[in-house]
Amino acid sequence: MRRKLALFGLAIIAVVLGGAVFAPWIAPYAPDDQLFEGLTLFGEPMPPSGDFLMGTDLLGRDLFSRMLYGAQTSLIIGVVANGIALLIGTLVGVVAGFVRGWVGAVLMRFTDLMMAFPALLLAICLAAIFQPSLWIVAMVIALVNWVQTARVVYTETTSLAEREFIAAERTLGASQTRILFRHILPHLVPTLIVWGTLGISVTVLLEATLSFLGVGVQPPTPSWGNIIFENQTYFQAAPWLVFIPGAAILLLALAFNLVGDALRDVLDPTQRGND
Amino acid sequence: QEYTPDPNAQPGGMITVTYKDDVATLDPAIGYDWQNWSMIKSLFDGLMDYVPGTTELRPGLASSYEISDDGTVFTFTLRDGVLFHNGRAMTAQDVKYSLDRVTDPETQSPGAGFFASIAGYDAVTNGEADSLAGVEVVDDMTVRITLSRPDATFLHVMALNFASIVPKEAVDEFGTDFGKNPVGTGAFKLGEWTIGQRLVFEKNADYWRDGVPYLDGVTFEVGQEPIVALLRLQQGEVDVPGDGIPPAKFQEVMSDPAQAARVVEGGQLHTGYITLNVGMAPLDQLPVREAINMAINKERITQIINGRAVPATQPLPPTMPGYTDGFEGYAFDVAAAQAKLAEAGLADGFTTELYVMNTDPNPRIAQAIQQDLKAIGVDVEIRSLAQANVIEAGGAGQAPMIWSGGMAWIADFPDPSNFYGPILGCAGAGEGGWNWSKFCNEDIDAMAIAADSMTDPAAPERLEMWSDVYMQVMEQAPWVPVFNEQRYTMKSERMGGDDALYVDPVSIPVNYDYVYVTE
Amino acid sequence: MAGYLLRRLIQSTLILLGVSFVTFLLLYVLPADPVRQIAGRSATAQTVENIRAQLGLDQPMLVQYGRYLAGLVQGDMGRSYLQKTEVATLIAARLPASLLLMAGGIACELLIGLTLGVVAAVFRGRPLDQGLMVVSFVAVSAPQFVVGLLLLYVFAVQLGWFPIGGYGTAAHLVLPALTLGIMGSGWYSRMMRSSMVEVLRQDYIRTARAKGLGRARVLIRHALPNAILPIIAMIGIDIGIFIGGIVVVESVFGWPGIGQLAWQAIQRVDIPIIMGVTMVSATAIVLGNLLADLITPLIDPRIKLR
Amino acid sequence: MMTTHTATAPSGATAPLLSVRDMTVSVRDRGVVRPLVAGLSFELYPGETLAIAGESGSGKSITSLALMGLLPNNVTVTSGQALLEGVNLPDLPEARMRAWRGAKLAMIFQEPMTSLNPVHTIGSQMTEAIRAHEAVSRGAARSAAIEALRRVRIPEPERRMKQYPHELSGGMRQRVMIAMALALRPALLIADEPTTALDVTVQREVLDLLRELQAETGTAIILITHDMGVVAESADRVVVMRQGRMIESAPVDTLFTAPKQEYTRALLSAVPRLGSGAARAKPLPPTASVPVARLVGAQVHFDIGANFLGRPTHRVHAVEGATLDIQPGETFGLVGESGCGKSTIAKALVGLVPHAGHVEVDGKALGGLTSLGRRQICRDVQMVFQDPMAALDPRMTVGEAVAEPLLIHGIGTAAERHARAADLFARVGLTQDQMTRYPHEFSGGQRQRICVARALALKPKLIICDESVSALDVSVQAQVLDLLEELQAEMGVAYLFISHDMAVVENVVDRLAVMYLGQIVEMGTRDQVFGNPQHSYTRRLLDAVPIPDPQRKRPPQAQRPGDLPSPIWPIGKAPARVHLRDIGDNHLVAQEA
Ligand SMILES: Nc1ncnc2c1ncn2[C@@H]1O[C@H](COP(=O)(O)OP(=O)(O)OP(=O)(O)O)[C@@H](O)[C@H]1O
Ligand SMILES: Nc1ncnc2c1ncn2[C@@H]1O[C@H](COP(=O)(O)OP(=O)(O)OP(=O)(O)O)[C@@H](O)[C@H]1O
Ligand SMILES: [Mg+2]
Ligand SMILES: [Mg+2]
Repeated sequence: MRRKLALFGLAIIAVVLGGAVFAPWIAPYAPDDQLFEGLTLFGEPMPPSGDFLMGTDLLGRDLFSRMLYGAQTSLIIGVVANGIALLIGTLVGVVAGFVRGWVGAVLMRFTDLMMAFPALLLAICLAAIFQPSLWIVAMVIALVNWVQTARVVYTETTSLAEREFIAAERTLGASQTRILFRHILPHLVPTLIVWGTLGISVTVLLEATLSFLGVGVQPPTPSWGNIIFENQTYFQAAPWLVFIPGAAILLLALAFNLVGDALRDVLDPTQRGND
Repeated sequence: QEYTPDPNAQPGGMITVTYKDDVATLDPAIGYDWQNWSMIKSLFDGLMDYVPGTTELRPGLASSYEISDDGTVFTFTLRDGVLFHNGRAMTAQDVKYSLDRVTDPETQSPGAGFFASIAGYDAVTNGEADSLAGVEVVDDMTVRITLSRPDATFLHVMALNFASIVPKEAVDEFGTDFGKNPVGTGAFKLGEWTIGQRLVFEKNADYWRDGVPYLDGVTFEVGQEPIVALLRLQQGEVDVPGDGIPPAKFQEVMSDPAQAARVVEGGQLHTGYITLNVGMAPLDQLPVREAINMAINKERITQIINGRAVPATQPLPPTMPGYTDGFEGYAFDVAAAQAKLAEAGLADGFTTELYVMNTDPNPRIAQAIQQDLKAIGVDVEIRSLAQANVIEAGGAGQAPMIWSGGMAWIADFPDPSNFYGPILGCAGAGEGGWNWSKFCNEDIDAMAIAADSMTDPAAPERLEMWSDVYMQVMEQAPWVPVFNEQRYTMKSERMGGDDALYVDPVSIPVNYDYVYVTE
Repeated sequence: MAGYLLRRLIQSTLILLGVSFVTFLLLYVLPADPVRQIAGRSATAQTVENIRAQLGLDQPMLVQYGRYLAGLVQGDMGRSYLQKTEVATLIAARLPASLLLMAGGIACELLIGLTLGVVAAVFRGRPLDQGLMVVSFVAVSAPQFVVGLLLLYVFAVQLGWFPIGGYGTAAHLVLPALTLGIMGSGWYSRMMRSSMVEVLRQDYIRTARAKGLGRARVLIRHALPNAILPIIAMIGIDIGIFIGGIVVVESVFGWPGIGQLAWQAIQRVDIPIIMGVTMVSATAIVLGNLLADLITPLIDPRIKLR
Repeated sequence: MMTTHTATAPSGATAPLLSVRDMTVSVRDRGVVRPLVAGLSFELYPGETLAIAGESGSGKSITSLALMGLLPNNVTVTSGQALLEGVNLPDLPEARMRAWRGAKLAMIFQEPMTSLNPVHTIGSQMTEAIRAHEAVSRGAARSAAIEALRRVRIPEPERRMKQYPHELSGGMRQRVMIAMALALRPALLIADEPTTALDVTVQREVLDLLRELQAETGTAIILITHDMGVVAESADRVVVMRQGRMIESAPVDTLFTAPKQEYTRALLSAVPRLGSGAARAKPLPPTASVPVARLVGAQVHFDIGANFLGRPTHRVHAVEGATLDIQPGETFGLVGESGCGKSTIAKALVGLVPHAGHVEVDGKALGGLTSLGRRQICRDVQMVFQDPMAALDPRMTVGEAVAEPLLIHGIGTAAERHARAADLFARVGLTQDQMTRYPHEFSGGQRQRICVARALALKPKLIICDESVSALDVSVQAQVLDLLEELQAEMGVAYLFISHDMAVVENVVDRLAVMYLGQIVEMGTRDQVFGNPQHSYTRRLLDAVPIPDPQRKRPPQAQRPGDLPSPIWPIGKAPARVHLRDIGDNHLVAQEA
C-alpha cells in the first residue's frame, strides 16, 4: 500500500515535472496568448471545453497552457526556493543546536530576530528593493521561510545531542562534522519531510501573495499561485480558475509527502510501518 | 441655474455605504482620495458649488460674486446665517483663514498648488509670508481675492474641497487631528467615527440650504471587500457599495433584470492612458509613439473590464467641455503601426517596460497592452508595483511607459485645464513631477496659459483653445488615451432620487445631500 | 522567575531594537518617496522640499532613525504622513480587533489541528489517518481569500448563521477566526500527530491504562499535555505567520484590524504607520514566544526557566 | 509470606486465583501470524508469589500484558485461557476489563523512571486510579492515597503527593508505582522486572516491601525477573521460559536444588554469586611504570540553576577529588549507588565532561590537548555504555557501526575495514551476515556484544564498561563477561568496570573502588574489599546483594531514612573531603565521623 502510494506520488511529480519541462511542446497555446475566442462577448472567461481543456482566464488565455508553464514557476518556488529555505533552516538549526557557545548563540539570536519580523513585510521590502524576477522572488522566499524550520530543527537537535549514541560517537573520536552529518541529520528527516512538504503549498501561495502585492513574479509569467490570486474573486463566476490551480498545488504537495514518507521508511529502519 | 429638488423626496432614514479602504482623513485641506472626497463635500462647503448631478457651477457659501474685467479680482459676498456645526456663524475671516491654512506649507496640503494663482501664494510657499496677500476681508460678509494672473478656472478652484471653509477655533482645538474631528458648514456633521469600522454622518438640522439633506444620516462602513459589500447589498444590508460592482460580479448583476434595474450608469471625468516617456529612447521618436498609439486595441481592453468604459481618442473625456468631437485619434491599425516603427528604423521592434499599479484590473490591462505591442514587435516587460513605487518611477522619469489606472486622473473639477498642467505641461515634467511622459512643449504651454487667462471658463473661444491644445498634444503622442471609464453605481431598492445623483460627476458615488430613501 | 523575566525582557528589547533598525533601513532604501505622496500632483519643487524638511526626511538615515527611537522610547510612534493622525491612536484603535482575531485564529487552529492530529495518531496507519493527511494538506494549500469567501457565502449568506462580516459580537468572530485558523490547523494536525504517536508509545500511557482509566481520559489527561509540549513553542512562531494572513482575512470580513492599516500604508509608503505596525507585530511575536516559554513549565514541571 | 504458604505446593483446598491454560499469544506481522508465547500453563493461588524467569525476549512481558489486556494492537491471544476467578480474561470486553484493571489485577512496569506521567503530580495520579474504581470523594481518595504511600514507607506522604515524578529518586518512584498498584488491594499484582533499573540497596528495599505488603493484604504476585537471586529470595514457585515456551515449572527450592532442564541448569550456573569470586582468582597484574589511566584529585562539577544574570546558583559535586590509577591488563571496578559519580569518572576519562585536577591516559594529561591529541586518546580509551540500544545510532547498520571507529581514524581501506569488522563480529560470537542489520533487530545481549566489538576495533589500551551487563539476563551476562575476560587475556586490555551489582563485580575485578557522593570511600584489591569491608557504606552494599539460594532468606534490611544525601551544594560551598587511610597493603578506607 505504502509503496503504491509512493509510486502514485512519484507519478504525479513526474507528470508535473514533465508538464513543466515539455510545456512548449504540450501546451496547445502560448501561455500569454490572449485569444480573441477565449472571451465571451461580455468579456467573460470560457469554462472548460474541448477547445480549452481547463477553460480560459479573464484575459482569454488558455488555462491549461498557463498551468503547464506555471508549473515551471511553481516548481522553482515550491521545490527550489522551499528546498533552499529548508536547507538554510536545517543548517542554522542544526549548527546552533549542536555547536553550542557563541556560534550557536549568535545563530539563534539571529533566528529570533528574523522571527520577530513580519515575514511578509520583509519579503515586500526585499522584493521591492531588488527588481522583482522569478529568481529574486525565489531567493526572497528562501530568505524569509527558513526561520521556522531553524527553530524546530534547533529544538530537536539539542535533544538529539543529549542522546547517548552521540556521546558514544564522541568517545570514538568522531569529528563534529561527522557526528552532525552522519548521525544527527538522518534523525531529522521525518521532521524535515513534514516541514518540507507542507512548505511547498505555503511557499507557492506566498509567491502568489507577493505577486499580488506587486513584488512577485511579473505578469504575464504564470504561476499556479498567481493564477489563483488573479482570479480569486471569480471563484463563483469562474470556479475553474481557482480550483484547478488549487488542486494542482495540493496534489504536488501531497505527492512530495507520499514520496517523502516512503523515503523516510528507507532512511529510518526503526520506524518502518510504525507511523 | 438653481437646482430643483425631486418633489417626491421625503425626509428621514439612514443609509449605509461601504468602502474597502479606511477613510484617511476628513480634513478638507488634506483629503484627496476619491472616497473621502464626497464625504468631505457633505461635511463642508466652499464658496462655490455644483448643481447636483451636473458639472455646472453654482454659488455655495457665497451668495454672489463679482469678477473684475481683467479677471484677476473676485469679490465674494457671503451668505447670511450660515452656521458651523459648532454653532458659530461663518464670516469672511473664516474664508481668509481657510485659504491661508490650505496654502500654508505647515498644513502639507496636497491641493495647495491649486491656489497658485492667488496673489502672494509664492511668498507663503517660500515661507516669506504666513498669509495670502491676495485674500482680503472687506467686511464680515465680503471677501476679495486678487489673483496674480487671470485664471479662468478659479471659480472651480473655489469649489474644490481644498477651498472649504473651516472654523479656526476647531482647527486650533484639534490641531493635526482636525481630520478626525471635522467641523464644517455642510449638510451633514460627523456623528461617530470608530476607526477602521464606521463613520456615521448626522443630518445638520441647521443647514443653510432649505429642505436638504433628506437623510437623517449616512453610515459609512469601511474595510469591506467589494465582493462582500455586494453580497450584503443583495441581502439588503447595504444601500450603496462605494467601490462599485466588483468585476467578478458584474455579469451576474447585469444579467439579472431586477438587479440591473438598480444600476445607474453615467459618464465620469476620467481618462485611462498610457504615458510614453518622451525623454527615453526609442520613445523619444515621434513615429515610435505614434506606432504605439496605433497598436493598442482599445476595444478589447474595454472588453476586459466588462465593457464598463468607452475607448478614448484624446486626453479629455467626452463629457468635458473642450472635448474635440469627431476626432478619430490614432485608429487601431497594426500594419500602420509597423510601418511607423519601420520609419523610425525599428522594424524589428524593441524592448521596453510598462509600469502599472498592482491592483486589479490594472495588471490585466497591462497584459493586454503588452500583447498588443508584441504584435508590432515591441517587447514589453511589466512592472507591477505598489502605487507609491510607480509614482516614484514615473516622477523620476525612469519609467518608459506607465499605465495610469488606479492612480488615474479623475478630474478635480470639470474644466479642460485640469487635464493639462501637472500631467502634460512643463510644470510637471521636472524631476519628481507628475508629468510622467516628461512631455514639455513651450508653445503648447503658452497656449494653455493663454486659455486659462481668459475670464469666462465657458467661453467658446477658450474651449476652442483647449481643444487645440489637446489636439497638438495628440500630434506629439506623449500619451495613449485608452478609455474613459463609465460609472456604474448600484443602489438598494429603497434608494430614491434622480439617477444623476448616483453618477454625480463631482460627488462619487452619491450626492448624499439630495438622495433619499423611499420607506 | 522575576530574574528570568527581566533577562528575557532585556533580550526582547534588543531583538525589537534590531527589528526596528532593519525595518527602518529597508524603508529608507525602498525606491518610493513618501513626500510625493503627501505633496500631491500639483505641488511645486519648493513645496516638496518644504515638506521633506518638515518631516526631517532630508536628514541622514541614522539621524532619522535616532529621532524615531527617541520618540518611540517616549511612547511616540510619530504621525501618519497621509492621515496626519498619531500612529499610536490608529494602532490602538485597531489592535484589539487584530489581537482578538489572532486569538480566535489560534484557538481555531489548535482546536481543529489538535483534534485532527490526535484522531490521526489514534488511528495511525488506517484509512482515516490517510484521509486526515489529505485534509491537512487541503487546509494548508487552500488560499485564504477563497476559503473566507466560501465560508462567508455558505454560513453567512446562504444559511444565515453568522453575520456577513463586521465586528462586535462573538458571532462576528467565528468565520474570520476559522478562516485564519484553517491553514494553521493543517500544520498543527501534522505536528500533533507525530508528537502524539510518540507519546502514545510511552510507558506512562500504558500505566494509565493499567490503572483502568477510560480511553478518553487516557488520551486527554495523560497523552495530550505531553504531546502538546513541542507544539506550544510553535504558537509563538505562528503569530508571525498570522500577520500576513490577517490582511486577507480582515479585508474579506471587514474586520477592523491593523492588517488593513498596514496594507494601505505599504501602498502609499506611510513610513510611520509601517514602522508602527512592524514594531507592534514584532512585539506581539516576541511576547508570544515569551508566553509560550512561560506556559511550558506550567504544563511540564520538569522544564525549568533558565 | 512464608507464614501463609508452604514453599513446596499450594494447598489443594483453595481454588487457584489465576489459572492460565495453554495460552498462546501471537503477533500479526506483515500478514504472517507468529506465536510469541506458546502453550503457556500455570496456576497461581491467593497470597502466592510466582516468579517468571527466563532470557530476554522469551515472552515474559508479553505474558503479563496479555493478562492485563494491554497487548499491542498487532498482538492477540490466539488460543487458550487465562481464568481469573473463573473469568476468562481474553474474552472480557474492554469496558469490563477496564473496570478490572487496577482494581482486580494491577501491574508494576519495568521502568519506574518512565512509567509515571511527568506532567501530573504523584497525588493526582494516585487518586485518579482510586477514583476510577471506587465511587469515593476526592478527599477520601486522597487519604487512601496517602495511606498507600505511607504503607510503602514514603516519608512525608502529604508533601510527596504534591510533587512531580522527576522530583523523586528512582527508588521512590518505584515505591510510588507499588503504592498505586496496591492502593486498590488487587487480588493479583504483576511486577515486571520491578528492580532491574535500581541499584542493589534500593532493589533490596523494594523487594522487602513487596513481601511485606503481600503478607498484609494476601495479594498474589507474579514476579518477572531475570535475576535468579531475586527469584530465590522472593518466589514460592518459578516458571522458566525460553523462546516463548515454558520449559520448567517448579517450587523454588526444587528448582534451585534439582533443576530438570538443561537450560535451567545453565541459567543457574551462570548466576554470579557473591563469594565465588575468589575461586576465579587470577594474579594481580604487575604495577607498570605508566598506568593506562591515572586520576589525581580529579573533580567534576556541573553548574545548575540560574539567577537573573544567568549565573548558576548551585553546583553538583559529581566527582570530588578522586585519586586512582589503572594498570595495564588490569580490571578495575568502580561501585556505588546510583548517582554517586561512577559514570562521571568514566566520562571524564573519555573527555565527555570537563574536569579539574589531573587526569591522564597512557601518560598523557587530558587537559590542554590538541584535537589531534584528543583523537589519539580516543584510540587508547574506549567505552561500552550501559544501554547498548541507546549507544548505537539506530539508523546505521551494526556493521557500519563497528567499522566506524576505523573510518574515523582513517585506518585501512574500505575492504580492510570490512574484513576487520567481520573478524570482530566473529570474535564476539556474531555472524557476518548480521552485519547489515540495524540495532533494533538484535536482542539486548547481542547489541551489547556489538558495542564491545566496536570498542575493540581500535585495539584500545583501556575499555570502560559502564554498567555494561546490568540490563542483560544472566546467561547473556555471563557470555559477555567471558568474552571480556578472554579478550583481556589475549590483548592485555585494561578494564574500568562500573557496576552496582556486587556479585558481578566480585567475579571480574582485580581491584576496586567504592564511591559515595562523588568521593572514593574505600579502595583496594577485590579480596581486601570483599573479604574485609571496612567502610559502613561498603558493608551496606554487600548486605543488599540478593543471594540466589532460596534456603538462605535474609531478614529485611534496616530501613534507610527517606532522602538520599545530595551532591548538590550552593555555589561557594563544597562537601568536606574525606580522608583515605591505608590500613595495610594499599587497602584505603575513608575515616568516618
Ligand atoms: N509488538 C510486537 N510486535 C512483534 N513482536 C513483538 C512485539 N512485542 C514483543 N515482541 C516480541 O515478543 C517476544 C517476547 O517479548 P517480551 O517483551 O515478552 O520479552 P521479555 O521476556 O519480557 O524480555 P525482557 O527480559 O527483555 O523484557 C520478543 O521476541 C519480542 O521481540
Ligand atoms: N550534565 C549534568 N549536569 C548536572 N548534573 C549532572 C550531570 N551529569 C551528572 N550529574 C549529576 O552528577 C551526579 C553523578 O552522576 P553519575 O552519572 O556519575 O552517577 P552514577 O554513579 O553513574 O549513577 P548511576 O549508577 O545511576 O549511573 C549525579 O547526582 C547526577 O545527577
Ligand atoms: Mg520484558
Ligand atoms: Mg551511571
